Amino acid sequence: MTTVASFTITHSRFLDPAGALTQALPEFARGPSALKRLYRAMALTRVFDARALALQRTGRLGTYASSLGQEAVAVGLADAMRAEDVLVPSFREHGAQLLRGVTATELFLYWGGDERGSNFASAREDFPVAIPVGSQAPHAAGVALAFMLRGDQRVAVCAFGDGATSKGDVYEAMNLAGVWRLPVVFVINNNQWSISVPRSAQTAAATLAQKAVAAGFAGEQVDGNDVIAVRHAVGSAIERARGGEGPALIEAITYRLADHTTADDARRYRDDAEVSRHWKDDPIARLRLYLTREAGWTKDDEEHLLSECGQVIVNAAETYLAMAPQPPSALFDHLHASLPDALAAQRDILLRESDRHG
Amino acid sequence: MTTVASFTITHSRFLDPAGALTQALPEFARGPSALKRLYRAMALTRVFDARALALQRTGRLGTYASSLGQEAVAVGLADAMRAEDVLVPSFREHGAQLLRGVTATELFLYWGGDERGSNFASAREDFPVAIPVGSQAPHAAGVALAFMLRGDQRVAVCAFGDGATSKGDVYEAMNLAGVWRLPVVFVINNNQWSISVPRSAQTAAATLAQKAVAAGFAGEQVDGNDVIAVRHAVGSAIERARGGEGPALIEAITYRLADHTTADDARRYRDDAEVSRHWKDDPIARLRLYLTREAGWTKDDEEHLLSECGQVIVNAAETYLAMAPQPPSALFDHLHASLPDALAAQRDILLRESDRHG
Amino acid sequence: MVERTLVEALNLALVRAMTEDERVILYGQDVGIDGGVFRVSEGLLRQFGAKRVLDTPLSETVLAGLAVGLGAQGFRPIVEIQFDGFLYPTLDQLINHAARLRTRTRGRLSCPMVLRAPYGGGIHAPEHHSESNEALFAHIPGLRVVIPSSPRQAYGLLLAAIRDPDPVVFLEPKRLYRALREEVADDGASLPLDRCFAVREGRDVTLVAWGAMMRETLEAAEQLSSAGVEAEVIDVATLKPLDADTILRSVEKTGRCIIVHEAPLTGGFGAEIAARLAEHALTSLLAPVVRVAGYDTVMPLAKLEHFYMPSAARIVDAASRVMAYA
Amino acid sequence: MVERTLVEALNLALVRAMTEDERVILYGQDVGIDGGVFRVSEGLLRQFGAKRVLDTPLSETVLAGLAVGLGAQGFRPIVEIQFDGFLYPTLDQLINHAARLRTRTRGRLSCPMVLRAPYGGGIHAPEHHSESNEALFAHIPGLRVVIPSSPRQAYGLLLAAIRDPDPVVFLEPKRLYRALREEVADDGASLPLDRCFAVREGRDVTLVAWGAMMRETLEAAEQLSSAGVEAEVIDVATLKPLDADTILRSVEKTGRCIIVHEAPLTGGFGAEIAARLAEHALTSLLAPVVRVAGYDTVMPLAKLEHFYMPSAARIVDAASRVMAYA
Ligand SMILES: Cc1ncc(C[n+]2csc(CCOP(=O)(O)OP(=O)(O)O)c2C)c(N)n1
Ligand SMILES: Cc1ncc(C[n+]2csc(CCOP(=O)(O)OP(=O)(O)O)c2C)c(N)n1
Ligand SMILES: [Mg+2]
Ligand SMILES: [Mg+2]
Repeated sequence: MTTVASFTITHSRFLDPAGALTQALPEFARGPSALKRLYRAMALTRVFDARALALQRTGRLGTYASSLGQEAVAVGLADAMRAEDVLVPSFREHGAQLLRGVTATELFLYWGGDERGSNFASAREDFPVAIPVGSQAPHAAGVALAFMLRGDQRVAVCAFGDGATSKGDVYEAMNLAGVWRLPVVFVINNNQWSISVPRSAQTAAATLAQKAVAAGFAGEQVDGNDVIAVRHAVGSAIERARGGEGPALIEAITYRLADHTTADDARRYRDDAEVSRHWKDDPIARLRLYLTREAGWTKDDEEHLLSECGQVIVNAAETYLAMAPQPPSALFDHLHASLPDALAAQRDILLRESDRHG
Repeated sequence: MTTVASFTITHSRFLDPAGALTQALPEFARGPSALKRLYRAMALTRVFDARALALQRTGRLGTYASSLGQEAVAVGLADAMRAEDVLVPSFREHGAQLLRGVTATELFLYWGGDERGSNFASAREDFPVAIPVGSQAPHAAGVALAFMLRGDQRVAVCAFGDGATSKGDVYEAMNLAGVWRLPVVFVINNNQWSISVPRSAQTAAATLAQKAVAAGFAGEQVDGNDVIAVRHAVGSAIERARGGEGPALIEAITYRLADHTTADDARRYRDDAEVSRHWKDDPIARLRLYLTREAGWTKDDEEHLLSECGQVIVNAAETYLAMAPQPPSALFDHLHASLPDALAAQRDILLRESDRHG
Repeated sequence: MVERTLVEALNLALVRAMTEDERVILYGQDVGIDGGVFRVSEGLLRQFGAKRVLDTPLSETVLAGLAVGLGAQGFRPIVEIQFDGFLYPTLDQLINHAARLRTRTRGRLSCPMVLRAPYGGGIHAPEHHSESNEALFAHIPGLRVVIPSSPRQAYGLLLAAIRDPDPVVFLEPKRLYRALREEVADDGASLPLDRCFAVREGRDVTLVAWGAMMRETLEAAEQLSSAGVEAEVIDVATLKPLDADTILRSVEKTGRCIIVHEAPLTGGFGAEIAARLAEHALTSLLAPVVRVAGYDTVMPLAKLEHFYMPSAARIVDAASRVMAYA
Repeated sequence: MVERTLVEALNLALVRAMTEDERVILYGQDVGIDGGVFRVSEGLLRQFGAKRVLDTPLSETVLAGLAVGLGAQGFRPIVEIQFDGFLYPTLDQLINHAARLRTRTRGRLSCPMVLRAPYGGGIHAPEHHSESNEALFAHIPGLRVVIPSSPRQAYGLLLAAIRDPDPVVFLEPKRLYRALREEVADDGASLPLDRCFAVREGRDVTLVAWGAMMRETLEAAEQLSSAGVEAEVIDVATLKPLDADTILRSVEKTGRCIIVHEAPLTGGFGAEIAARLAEHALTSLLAPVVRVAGYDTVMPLAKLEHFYMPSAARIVDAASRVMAYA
């Protein structure tokens, strides 16, 4: 019996839950500006989340998936990207989308049930939210293949949850990315729950990072509540991919502090005590502790930031709420590049009906 | 950075291509009777293959997938099973099916385009051939789940090719089997080609055995041209599974000496020289060398065996060729347990048409 | 008798089926402790234990394929797919295996599975949660397709689907899950799987629908009645195999037919019904058949959803046109 | 001009499209050095290189999903799925993504893919290699469905499909791959994607078909002609969006219509055509519409295949019945 292959999975973090450094900061994080940028992005995300929940509760938004407690994953991965890279998100990376330039108004539109929310004014090549779990992984491989074929020095970054790792789509996409050495970085937002199904019931794999072993490339774990660790690991993977070294998988371990969505009641299946325990891992508090101690972050700074973020989001919500809905013809407007003759009659019926009964 | 998980993949063999032992024989293989049984089963498979090709060439069989050179995988895995275990094969495990009690006549029927070939008189719970690559892996998980739920001490054994390891179905089935610790053993018949796509273009994974790492259970490689190694590894995995230790994945490395099927011309995409090189790994020659040297296997024994196998297969072919086709009503006979009223009219049309024009 | 919602009726049928037949098991995402995202399987895990009610990983393909193995082994698996828009990964296993296992083994193995999923629009759900895809399933030989429209039907048809020895796709109109209550006797009586339900008698026009569209259809029938037009209403419910006779008999009487469905028009199951009329009711038809259906568009997100959904008004209009036809 | 088979015509169109537009790439299993199992892509790897012609792993789901990413990036991917029976794993990506990417992003991103596959029965192929599943695709909003029936059509329609800015499912009747030759000019001219082809004029009865069934249909028309019945024959070819007008105009003239397809009857695309007749041609119809189609059974293996396939004789019978109708 001879050993023909061996693999190890590592875990890394820079900031512990008390906001103390566990190792020297990576290059990008030296000096306060990057960390303050990351902190602001996380804070903005949390404010956005809170507003979205409020809108939902008052009937002005549809079912909404909060990212409470997971801000470091979304923000860290997006901050590691260049503008010309392409984000292929799941439905819980609001923080990444905001950082990429998708506006809060657009996000509200989408979650409010309006297609215009996916017609981003910036980040025009980024993918919209993917609801069918894991179905976006093949798209990321396709985007990365486009980059490779054109010789672009660009990278696709694909995010999905722990549950998504059980989907064949994700596996097939990773396997293809591996064998073609595509410039794509897969990031698992492991919030330890897939609605009511815990991570332990999703797979027997000791880590989710090791899913990459099956696809023939490197996988690693990071503390997903440490935005520095996420930013660093994803950033390094992106630059390796950009340099032609192929794909990577990063498992960011975090926790879903909120219900799965506003349609869910997590108390049916998990203890409040578990949730409370995880509050101490809050990625925002952690970075604030560090900034307070090491970068002179004050209460004033905090208040100022929160009120600035609040204003951005309030304005966005107002813009959202003030927008007239699309006309009924919107059903046909973008079905094909130009409407086939055969559908004109149906469109006429719609317009007539909506005039009469709408 | 801490290491949180590590994995190794091993490769094992007992008989080298020259028929020399590389390590002590495992328990089951001590004494000549088991090895002669395996030898016979491989020889029978090869005779079956040759006859099938001959029938195909003369228009009496449909497209056929030869297992030439891969007999050790099919025979080794089937020999490791108990009668009450269930085989869930791909389309290239003729040797396994024969050993399980499926008759050569049934196999000819199936490959001749007659559904009755999948209505095995023995091995009644074994699955028929699966043509959609990898689609049988979920079935094996289902069979194993049935065993587990009932508390049966039985195991499902699922075989598929190197190409199949790229399918999401296979991954999903393995992942599920892992997390539920199902009594199922997956065997990869790695013949190094998937029609014209070589193993190296299928995945960047260094071994196919490591696909199991993603599913959280053990994977190992064996020399798939060494029937003893296959029998031993699969047998051990089956007994572990039977004992409640969950699934396993065995990658058996062999080579497709024939065209992909009778519809294929492998010279379009691979060198004859490559094929010739692999003839020296022939699993049958290898065991014959060993038996000749260590168990007094003689030319007479060989001739006797071949003529006996020839007779079995010739008889089977004759039975096959003599069988009257199914009546046209067979289209409806097993669509549902009993034909819904709504389909009676269609059946009548069929019978009328076949009377008139058939 | 207790009045129950459709969700409660389904739950009742599941309890009944699992009690009477040990081979029945239920699995899917969140069907266990969470009781399913719509609570159809509420309490089942507690009552039947983790060997009969199984929460699964997020893998629709293997969920469908698992049932083929379980079915071959004599189990009667009920598979819950969480929403209509996530049914597509099951199609390969349904078409290539579940629906033909009996055929391809000449009866040696079979797959008595029930694949359940909440289905259809109208509840302002997120993207991919409001799809009406019954026509895809109804084209698959060897598969039954059932869509109940009331608590009583849901109870009787689900029991029948579970007891049927072959695969059944059972689509649950989620808009009706809690929209109405009716008395449901837990008597274990199943309903036939190949008979349409004539739910209202009338002489003037036949309205054919199924699932949640029964509401708009019955509402339209009421409105028509006020206007002196008596509509006969047929609830197809068991789409495949199709009981065309019941529909044909009605149209022979009324001479007019409106078919209503939420799915896109082209290639929807309404086409099959209209085709049967064109084939077998030509001489009875006093007016063109009309389909009131969804448009051939992507299901819009919540804000425009109501423009997509066929309304009672559209049905009434169609019926009025058909009545005015000469 | 050179006479070419359908396979050669497809190859010609691929070469033309890849020459004229750098964004066009082709990928699938064995499309490279092997030239595709039917040799449709013979020589393309040599001519265009490994960046334009890509052999893929055995993963149909990701093949479909890849095209969504490529399409969003401005490529025009042509995806070959090796056989009809292996198309099902692409449905999720087709329905949930490819066909709605433009809609869901309000035109920001789109997916100009062509998904090609050999399709249909009649060549004694192995199990799962003889499926007629066009109806599944034709029900998907946002998707075009094209099925050529001759080398010239194959050339012009494939070019059109590749140039179309939205997703097209292009099913190739494998029974016709080498069954006939005709002159095909390599002039780069595409054919319209939303017009039926009237391939034979006649006053008595309209025969509607597509794909390989055009052979039996034209043969039936010949036989009918000998018996004095002049059939008009329409090749639908571009099933979705459906050019119903051409069919309706013909039936207005003939008053009779037979629809022929290989797919199972129930929920087949013939239902849609019959439905259009029931809706829009009632006054023209002199006889019931008849569908001559496959049975609602699993496609049998080779030995019984001929019992399943609709024959010219069945079409002639149907036409004779329809002509005799009074
Ligand atoms: C293919 C598919 N199946 C089921 C669902 C319903 N669903 C929505 S989110 C979810 C859980 C996803 O878990 P995970 O991937 O861990 O992401 P998270 O929600 O935790 O961010 C499920 C089952 C879906 N959207 N898509
Ligand atoms: C899902 C699916 N895709 C494509 C095919 C066509 N096909 C038949 S065999 C084969 C190659 C299979 O390779 P592998 O799994 O290595 O098995 P082998 O043929 O080498 O035994 C392909 C592509 C198929 N049968 N099923
Ligand atoms: Mg999760
Ligand atoms: Mg192989």
